[in-house]
Amino acid sequence: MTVRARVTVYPRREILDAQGKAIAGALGRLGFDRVLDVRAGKSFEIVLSDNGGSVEEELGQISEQLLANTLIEDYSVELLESESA
Amino acid sequence: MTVRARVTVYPRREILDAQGKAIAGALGRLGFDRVLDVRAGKSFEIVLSDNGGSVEEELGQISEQLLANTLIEDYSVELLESESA
Amino acid sequence: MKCGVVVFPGSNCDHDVYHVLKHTLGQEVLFLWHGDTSVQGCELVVLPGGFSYGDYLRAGAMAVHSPIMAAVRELADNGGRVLGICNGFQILLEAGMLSGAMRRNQSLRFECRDLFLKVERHDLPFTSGYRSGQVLRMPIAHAEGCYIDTGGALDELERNRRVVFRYVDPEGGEASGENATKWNVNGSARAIAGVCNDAGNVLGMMPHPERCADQLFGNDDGLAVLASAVGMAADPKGAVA
Amino acid sequence: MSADQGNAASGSATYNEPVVDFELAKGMGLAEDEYGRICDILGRVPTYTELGITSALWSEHCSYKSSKVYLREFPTEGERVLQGPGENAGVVDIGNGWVAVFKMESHNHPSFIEPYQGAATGVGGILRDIFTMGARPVACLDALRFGDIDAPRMRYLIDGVVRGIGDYGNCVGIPTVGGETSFHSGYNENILVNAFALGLARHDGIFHARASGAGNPMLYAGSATGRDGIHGATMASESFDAESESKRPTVQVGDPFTEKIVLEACLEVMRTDAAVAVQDMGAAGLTSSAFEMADRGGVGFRLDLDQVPLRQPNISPYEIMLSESQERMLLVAHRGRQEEVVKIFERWGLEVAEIGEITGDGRAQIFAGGEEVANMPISPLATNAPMYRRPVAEPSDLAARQAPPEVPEPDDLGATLASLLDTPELGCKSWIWHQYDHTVRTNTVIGPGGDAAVLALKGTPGGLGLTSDVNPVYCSLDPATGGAQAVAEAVRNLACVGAEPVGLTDCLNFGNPENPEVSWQFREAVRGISAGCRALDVPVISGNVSFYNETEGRSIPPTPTIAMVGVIADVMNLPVAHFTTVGDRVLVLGRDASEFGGSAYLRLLHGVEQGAPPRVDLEAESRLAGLLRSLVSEGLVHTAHDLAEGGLGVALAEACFGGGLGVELEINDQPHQLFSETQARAIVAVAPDFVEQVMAKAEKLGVPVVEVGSVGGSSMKLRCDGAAMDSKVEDLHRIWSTALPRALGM
Ligand SMILES: Nc1ncnc2c1ncn2[C@@H]1O[C@H](COP(=O)(O)OP(=O)(O)O)[C@@H](O)[C@H]1O
Ligand SMILES: [Mg+2]
Repeated sequence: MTVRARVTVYPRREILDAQGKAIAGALGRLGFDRVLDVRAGKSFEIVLSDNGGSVEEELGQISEQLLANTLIEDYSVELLESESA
Repeated sequence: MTVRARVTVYPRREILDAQGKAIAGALGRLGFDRVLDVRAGKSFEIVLSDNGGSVEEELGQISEQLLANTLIEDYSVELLESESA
Repeated sequence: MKCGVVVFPGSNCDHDVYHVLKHTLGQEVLFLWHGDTSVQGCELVVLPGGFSYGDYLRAGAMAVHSPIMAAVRELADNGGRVLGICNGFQILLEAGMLSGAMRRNQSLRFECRDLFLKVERHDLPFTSGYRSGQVLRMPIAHAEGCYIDTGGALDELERNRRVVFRYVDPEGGEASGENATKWNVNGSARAIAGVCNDAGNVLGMMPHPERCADQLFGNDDGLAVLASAVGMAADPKGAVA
Repeated sequence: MSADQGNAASGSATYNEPVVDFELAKGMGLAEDEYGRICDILGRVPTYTELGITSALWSEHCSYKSSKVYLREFPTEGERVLQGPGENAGVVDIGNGWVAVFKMESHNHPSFIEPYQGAATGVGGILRDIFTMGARPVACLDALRFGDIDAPRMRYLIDGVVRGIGDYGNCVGIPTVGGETSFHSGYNENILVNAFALGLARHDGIFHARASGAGNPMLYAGSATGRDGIHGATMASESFDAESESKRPTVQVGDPFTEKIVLEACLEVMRTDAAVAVQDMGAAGLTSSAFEMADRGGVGFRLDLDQVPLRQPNISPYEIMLSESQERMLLVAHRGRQEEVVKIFERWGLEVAEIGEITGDGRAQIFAGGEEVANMPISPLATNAPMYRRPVAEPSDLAARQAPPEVPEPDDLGATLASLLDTPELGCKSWIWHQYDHTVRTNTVIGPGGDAAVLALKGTPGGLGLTSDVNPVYCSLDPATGGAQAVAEAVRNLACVGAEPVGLTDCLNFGNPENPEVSWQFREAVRGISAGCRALDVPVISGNVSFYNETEGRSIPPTPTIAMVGVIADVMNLPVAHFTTVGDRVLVLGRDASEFGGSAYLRLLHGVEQGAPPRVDLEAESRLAGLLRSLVSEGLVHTAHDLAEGGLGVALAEACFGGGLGVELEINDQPHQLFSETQARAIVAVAPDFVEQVMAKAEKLGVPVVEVGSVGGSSMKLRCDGAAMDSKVEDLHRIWSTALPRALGM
């Protein structure tokens, strides 16, 4: 059994997101006038073997220890699917 | 009315994902043995004004033109929520 | 002084720092492998610049978990000297040994050029060879050098005088307003270029002192950082004016 | 031709391979007689894998089949040359027991498709060529040709190429210390990305990619193999698994972090003597690395493709042999000592596998899934590789294009100079090189922005000068003159920092060689370069040819990029390209002949690209270079800057910018002559006390010299025959330094 999950990491709201701002600007210049705001973050798709332990908990640890710098970034975990091997 | 959506961009399956490979290696060294595979991509949260036009179509164009390099990346679009202003 | 330069996979300024410590300053220097678990009696450990693990996730994020880092932390806790330059600074932040975090440069590009620094603290083991307020010219070379922290933490940093270097214009004027994009190119909060810990024995800085430690390159403003760190600030080769 | 004596390989039954016939071979780019030749060599029809291997080895890129007949003309020998063309890179002796290893290579086509990855992998490839030779790479140059900035996709291409080069070199930690950048509509659909790298080694530390010793194991190290960049797209037959075809990425993706550790691990391996040969997997991947290594050593090999580390399952033998996945190395170790090699790679966290062994029979035997998928004699494949002397024809419009152009007088000197400086072509390129780490490794005495870059050699007083040059407009008007000019300009740039040339590498970028006019351009350019090399005494030690830079029948301007390296005895107190000292006297070396064919003045301000390019007087160049070198080594000049595009006017302005100092000059010329591009000229700034000495030296060496004014003030003040200008340096500088980013909109 394997589990596929996704961790999404975004700069925290109060942090200036220079990349998001630059993309929003570029979209404006390209004529996409409807775009009001863009935030740029990271997405990680992780496949884990499901050995019965809590997947969410493990992904939380992985995010805290490596994927996100929680001083400036928020993360969220989603389970996508389980598959039997 | 505004719409919030998310565009996720990943390197195409057959393309080398150097970042995902490096993260998987680091997780292994950290003792997260259950991790079988990691893919690293980008996530963009976009807020659009809902003027009645197709949001999905517009986000598709935005992704093709700016957010993703379709030669080496795949993208997917999710609508998150609508809000009245 | 016995000095160690840590080699992470992807470090690329390790030899540059080694060269200055050993050949310019005549110290005993050894390379410390990231997989080692001891600093082998070094009194000064330098975390050099480069792209540890490619900096593929966030600069410094993966190197923090190397076995050598526990020993580096222990050295710092015991009062030993730890200097992080560029990627080394990023690693110290990720390790929580210094406060704050790095974001990508506001230009969203790698920036390699000479900038100017004001010495805010000259009473540290790393800056005793400078005068307070002295203006130094020093090269930067990084993509993630925008130093940030929450507002409260920044105030505390200032209050505790943990800002060691600040980007300024060539005359020592504030790098703010119109001057900001030119002289604080990475967009660091309060133009911060280097910070220390409370005890003052751990310093992190984005500019590269080892790249301006020889008049051959028309600039030896950085030599005194390393000379001070090994207790040779009075050396006539230092940048002491 | 002798029939093959070995076993007949069977092809793979596991993979649904298409039937081999001439149609299939044609799809792989082989001509009919080439297909016949491979059947003769084997004495049978090749297997699918063998056909793929042959088409790769005999491709223009690997075999140089259209260029070889001309490249023989290059002088490749010299006292200092330890390795000329033929290895991964050339090697020259630079004294004190050190050698310099360098080469330049193109990555044009991949960069046009995907600029970031294309340019990045270009840097990765050239770095591997250097450390494969046992040398530690210490510097890069990049020569870039873009189209009009407003052409479709051009801003995207420029941004991507610059980021790609920067990110790769910066991460590996090799400084990019110089290069060149130009813009011309002829590159709108074919940009050029030429990457140069230089490494250093001790005299006895040079490593050759020459396999030997039957029974020695072959090791694979570095990244796993994927389906990257297999030249498969064009040749796919419908019956061949269409699915897998569409899965093949045409774009190779670089991993500079892996490159950095592969580099460190390989240099460490080479310091032991456990390895016999090391070769990177570049174009045509495992195929060319294994065949070249074996051919150089006159041996054979047996490969078991089941042992090759793969990024994903079910990659066919054909694909494994032709994959161009990046950051991979092939090594031959001494039997019994492979464990030492393996340990080093493992310590660096790299994948390493034994994939075969060297054999004594000169054959390539390749197995997969227990089947023999290829069995071919190696040497006949190399010695019987096709070679062509393609038809040549002088372009029919050449005479018309060389007709003398009309040269209008400038209305207003200051304004004219300002508008020249306001072009991306002549504007400052710092927007580009600020994105490149040019100071890492702490050897960079002079980085980007001068005439030639200067590297210090730690532990010695000496150093190296590096430069890259060519003027494609001159080359398109007269490729022989343009070729010679590129060599001469490189020598001149080196001379400005006191460097004596020791060798050059070239990257010959041309259109389709099957077009007789392109072949003519190629032949002429090679003739010009050879003449330049002979007259100025610079051997060609390595190089690269890039043909087929053509879209819909339109070829690029002929672009033979020259990168040259020189030695400097003492790098302390070198002159710089800008004015440093108020009161210095400004001298112009060389004499103007009012030449405007292909000049920046006519092209950028009047839209005219016509006329014979400036004459190249190689004797005069040699005298000027000799004079400059002796002025520098005797410490007689503060400033030395050669005249190039934009002539004296632009050179003087550039000299004002670096230090923000003005000049006051009186020149006995017509106003337009300020922009003439007559060659063999330079400006120097000299302390008043030394002027006489410098003049005397120039006279003695037969170099014309005039004193034109002095350094000082904050304006560029200039009077000539009936015109004058007085412009603030600060204003001109602002225009010049922002021209490129403004044009890019960045
Ligand atoms: N793509 C580039 N990368 C690095 N340096 C560059 C690049 N393009 C131009 N430069 C630098 O800008 C300066 C001016 O270039 P160029 O006008 O070609 O010089 P020259 O005419 O003397 O050959 C040189 O120092 C060169 O190294
Ligand atoms: Mg020049």
